[in-house]
Amino acid sequence: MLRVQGIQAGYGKIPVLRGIDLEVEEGELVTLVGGNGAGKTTTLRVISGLLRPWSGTVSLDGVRIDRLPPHEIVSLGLVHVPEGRRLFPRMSVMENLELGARTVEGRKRKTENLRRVFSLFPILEERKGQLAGTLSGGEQQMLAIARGLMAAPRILMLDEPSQGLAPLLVRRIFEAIQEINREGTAILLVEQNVQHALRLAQRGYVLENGRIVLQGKGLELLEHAHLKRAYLGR
Amino acid sequence: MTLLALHELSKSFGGLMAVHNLSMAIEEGEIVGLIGPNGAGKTTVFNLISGFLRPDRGRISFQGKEILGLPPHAICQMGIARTFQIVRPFANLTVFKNVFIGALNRAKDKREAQKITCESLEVVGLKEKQGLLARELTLSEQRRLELARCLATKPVLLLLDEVMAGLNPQEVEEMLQLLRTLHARGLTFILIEHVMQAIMTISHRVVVLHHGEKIAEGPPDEVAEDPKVIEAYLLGAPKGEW
Amino acid sequence: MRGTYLLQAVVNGILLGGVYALVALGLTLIFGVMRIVNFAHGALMMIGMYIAYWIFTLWGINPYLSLPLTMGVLFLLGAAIQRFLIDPILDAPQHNQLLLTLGVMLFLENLALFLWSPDFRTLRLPWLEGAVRAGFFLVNKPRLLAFLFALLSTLALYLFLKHTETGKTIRATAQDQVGAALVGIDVRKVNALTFGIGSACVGMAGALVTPYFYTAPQVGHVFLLIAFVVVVLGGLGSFTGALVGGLIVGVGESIGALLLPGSFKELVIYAIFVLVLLYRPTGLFGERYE
Amino acid sequence: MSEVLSAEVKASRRSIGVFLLAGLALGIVVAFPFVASPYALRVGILIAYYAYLGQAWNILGGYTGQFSFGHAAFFGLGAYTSSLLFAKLGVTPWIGMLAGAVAAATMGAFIGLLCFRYGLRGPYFSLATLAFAEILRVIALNWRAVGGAMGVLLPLRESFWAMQFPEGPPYYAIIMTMLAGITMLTYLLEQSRVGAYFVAIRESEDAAEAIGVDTMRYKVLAMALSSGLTALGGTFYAQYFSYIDPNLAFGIDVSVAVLLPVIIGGVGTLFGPIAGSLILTPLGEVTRRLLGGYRGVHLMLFGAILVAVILFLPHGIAGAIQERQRIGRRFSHDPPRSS
Repeated sequence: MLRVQGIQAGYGKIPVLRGIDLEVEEGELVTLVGGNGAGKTTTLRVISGLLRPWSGTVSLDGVRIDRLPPHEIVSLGLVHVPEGRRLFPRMSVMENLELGARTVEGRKRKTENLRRVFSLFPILEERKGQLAGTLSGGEQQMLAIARGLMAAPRILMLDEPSQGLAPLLVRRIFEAIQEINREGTAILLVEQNVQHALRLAQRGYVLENGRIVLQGKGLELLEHAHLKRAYLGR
Repeated sequence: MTLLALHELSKSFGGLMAVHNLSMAIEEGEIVGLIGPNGAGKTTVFNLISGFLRPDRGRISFQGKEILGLPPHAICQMGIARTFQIVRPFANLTVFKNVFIGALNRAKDKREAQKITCESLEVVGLKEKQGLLARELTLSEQRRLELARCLATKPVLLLLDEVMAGLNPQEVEEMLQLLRTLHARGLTFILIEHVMQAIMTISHRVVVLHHGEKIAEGPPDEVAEDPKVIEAYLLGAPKGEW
Repeated sequence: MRGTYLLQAVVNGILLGGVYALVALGLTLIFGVMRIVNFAHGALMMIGMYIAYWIFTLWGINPYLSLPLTMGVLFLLGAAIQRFLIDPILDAPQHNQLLLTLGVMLFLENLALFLWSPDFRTLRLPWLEGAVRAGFFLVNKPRLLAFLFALLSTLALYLFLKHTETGKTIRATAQDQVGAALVGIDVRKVNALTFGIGSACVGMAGALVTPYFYTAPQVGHVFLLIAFVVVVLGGLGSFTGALVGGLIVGVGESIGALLLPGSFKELVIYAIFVLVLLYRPTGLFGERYE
Repeated sequence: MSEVLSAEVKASRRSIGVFLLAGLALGIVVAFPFVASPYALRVGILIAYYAYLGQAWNILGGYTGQFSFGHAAFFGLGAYTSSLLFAKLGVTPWIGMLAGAVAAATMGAFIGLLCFRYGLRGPYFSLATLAFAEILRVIALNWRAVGGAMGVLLPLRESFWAMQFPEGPPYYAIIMTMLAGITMLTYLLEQSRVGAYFVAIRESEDAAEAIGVDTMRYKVLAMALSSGLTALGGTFYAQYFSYIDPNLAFGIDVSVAVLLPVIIGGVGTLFGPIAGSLILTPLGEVTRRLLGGYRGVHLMLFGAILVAVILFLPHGIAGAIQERQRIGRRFSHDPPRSS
C-alpha cells in the first residue's frame, strides 16, 4: 500500500537518508528501529510531506505523493503522529480531537471514532475539557495517537510513542497500538525501544546511518546478532 | 588526580527533573562515556559543566577550583571545551577562520594562532578544506570542524556531545582513531554517544543516566551486563511482562 | 476637582485603549501564527484611514457604513502580502522578515504620499460633534463610537477564534505549525487568512479613528509604535494581552497627558515599553518565542 | 604543474586588475570635485554620507549580527551635541563632533548593556533600540533648552573653524575622508581579533561563548563603536544642512536610512554599504528630479527595492558578487578530480 523507494533526504546540505526503501501493506504492523540520528524521524517526515526528499519516490496505492503538501497527504489517509506529540497545548482535549477529524473520512465517522478513541484511552474522556498542555506525558501521548486516529487513517505512522514514558505507560501505549492494528489500521512504528517494537511488529526494518541495514520478520530480527551489536556495541 | 568533580548536581526545568543529585568524578587522562536513553539528561549535564546552565543545587570543581557560576567563556578559558549535539559551526566563515577564532583564545598573537589553527586542522584532517565555508562541509566534516575549533582553544578536558551521530561506519572508525590520537596526547574526554559500539570500545568507564539519575557506573563490559541498564535501554519494562 | 480630572482621564484612556487594542490584536494575531513582527502594520492602518476618508469625501458615505468595504480591501491586501512576499521567506532569518515588512511599510507610506500629498486631512461628521454627558464625565461621541465598535469586533473576533472551525484552525496553527499540518490543515492558507484578518482589524481601527484623528501618509508610525508597546506589554501573540495591554497603554497615555506637559506623555508609553522588554519580555500574558 | 602555474598567473592578473580598479576609483574620487557641477557634487557628498552611515551601522548589524532599528538615537545625539555646543557655547564642531561621538558611544554601551544583560535577541533587540530612539526624540521635542520642536538652526559663520563652507568641495573632502577612514577601520576590524569575535557572535553566540569569547563584552563594544561612529555622521549632517530638529535627528526615517544601503549592498561586507549607497542615492536623486512635484516616489522605490532584495538577493549585491567570486576561485583552484 505504502511504498518508499530510494529516498535520499537531509537538512540543508547535510544528508540524513542515503537511500531508503520500505513498504507497508494493508493492515500490517511494521516497525522501523535504529539508534539516535539514524534517520527514523526524517523518514517519517519525508513520507508525511513535511520534508521534501532530494530524490526517490513515495507512493500510496501506486500514486506518487512525494510532492504533495502534508495536509493533502493526511486527506489520503496517511497520518503521522510526530515525535514530541505536537499537540495544541492551549486547546482542550476535545478540541484537539476535533481538529484531528478534518479529513472527509474523519468528518463522516467523527462520532464513531470518538467513541473508539475513548474506549481505547478512557482517561481522555475523563479529561476532555482539560487543556492539552496540562496533561501528563503519558496522557499527551495517548491524545496524540487519538488525534491521529480521528482522521480515520488507513496507515498510522507513530514516531517514538514510548519516548520519555514510565514502563507501565509504555505498556499501555503498546497495547493500544496493537489494538488499533487489530481493528485494521496499518501501522508504521518508529522506535528506539527495540525489543518492544520488534515483538509487536510483523516485520521490521533496522536503520543505521540513513540506510536500511537489516529487514525481516519481527522476532527473527530480534534474534539477529547484528542488532545486539548495533545497540550494545558487542 | 581528579580533574573534574560534580557534587550532587540537580537541575529541573519547569518541574521536570532533568538531572537529579548527580555526583561523579573524572580522573585525568580518562575517557568517560555518558550514556542513557533519550531525555536522560546527558546534554543537560554538559550544559551545567560548561556554564550554559546553572544548576539548582550542587557544586562543580575543575582542577580543584570551584567553577560554578562562571560564564561559559571563562570555563573555556580554564580548559574545558565542548561540542554541541546539533553542530554550530560559524556557517558563513571559512573552515580556517572557524578554528582560528578558537585559537585566539590562548594565542598571544596572530602568528601563534595561525600555527595552532594549522595544527588543529591537521589533526582532524581538514587541512585541505580550510578555504571552504563551514556550511559547505558534510556533517561528518562539520563535526570534525567543531572538534578542531575546540582543540584550538587548548583544552584539558573535552566534552563531546554525540560527535558520531549521523556518521557512517567508516567515518565513525575515523573519529574513533582521532579520539585515540588526542587521548594519547594527554587529553581527557567525556563523551555522550548513541553509537554504542563506538562508546563501548573507546571508553574506560561508562556512566549511565536514566531520568536524570545515575543508574550505573563502571567499565563498559560490566555496565553492558547490568540488568538495570539493559532494562533502561532495551526494554523499558521489566523482563517477562511481554 | 483634581480627582474628577483624573477620572475623566481614565475614561478617555479607556476609550483610546479600545482602539489601541484593536490595532494590537491584528499585530499579535499575525505574530502568534507566523512569528512575524509586521512593521507594515501601521501603514496598513493608514491605508484603512484613507479608504474611509475617500469614500466619505467622494460619495458621502460615513466611515461606519463603509467599514465592510474598508475591511474587505485590507483583508485582500494583507492576504496578498502574506502570499506573495512573506510566504517565500518564512524560513529565512527573522531579521529578513522584519526588513521585508519594513520595505512594505516604506512602499505603502510613500505611495500614499505620492498619491495624496502629505496634507493632514480630517473628516467631519456634524452629527457626531460634541460630547455626551454620562454622570460626571463628558464623553466625546466619535471616540465612544470607535470604542464600542472596537469592543464589539474584538468580541466577535474572540468568538470566531474560539468557536468556529476556521477559528480553531487558526489557533491550532498558532500553537503548533507542524501539528497543524499533520492533522490536515493547509498551513499556507491559514497564514494568508490570518494576515488578512490582522490587516482587516487594523484597517477597521483606521476607519474608526478618522472622525477624530487626522489622516496623513505617516500617521501609521504613531500607531505602529503604540501597537508594539501594547503587544510587548501584553505578550506577543496573546489575545487577552492585546486587549488588556491596549487599555493599560490608553489609560497610561491619557493620565500622562494630564500630568506631563507637551508630548511627554509618549515617554510614559516608551518607558513602559523598555521596562517590559527588559524585565518581562514575555509580557503579561505571553510566552517567549525565540 | 601547469595548472598550478596558470592559477598563480590568474591570481596575479586578478590582483593587478584590482589595483588598477582601485587606482581608477581613487582618481575619480579625487578628480570629482574639480569637474563636477554643484548639483553633481551634492549627489557625490550624499553618496559618501549614506555610505558612511551604512558602514557605521554595518559594524553592529552586519558584522556582529545585532539588528538595530534605532540608530537614529546615536545619529541624533551626535547632531545635537555638536550643534548645541556650537550654537550655545561657540565650541567648534570639530571638537563637538568628538564630544557627540563620546556621548553616543556611552549611550550605545549603556543601551547595549541593558538589552544584552536581559538577553534581548532578534526582533526584541530591534524593537528595544527603536524605542530608545523614540524616547530621545520625545525628549528633544519637549525640551525647550535644546530647541524643542523648533530644533536648532546653526549660526552662519563660514570658516574652517565653524566647519561651514560656502561651497561643496570642503564638505566633499570631509565626508570622503570620513568614509575612507571608516572603511579602513572596518577593513582592519575584519583582520583583527575583535572583528573575528564580532563575526563569531553573529554566526553563533553559543558557539562563540563556548570557545572562550566573552560575547557580552564584545557585543557592547560593537554597540559603542557603531554608535560613536554614527554620531560623527550626525554632526556632518547638521553642519552640511545647518539645521536639525527632533524628527530629522531622531526620527524612524533616519534609522531606516542608515540601514537601507547596507541591506541593499550586502550585510556584513566591506563594500556593501558603499555599493548600496552608490545605487540608492543617485536613484533617489534622479527620481526626485524627474518627479519633483511628487514627494515620496524615491522612497517608494527604495521600499520596493528593499522587498525585492530580501526576496531575491538576501545577501545583497556585494554578498552575491562575493559568493560568485568564491565559487569561481574554488573551481580554478580545485583541479578536476580524476576517477
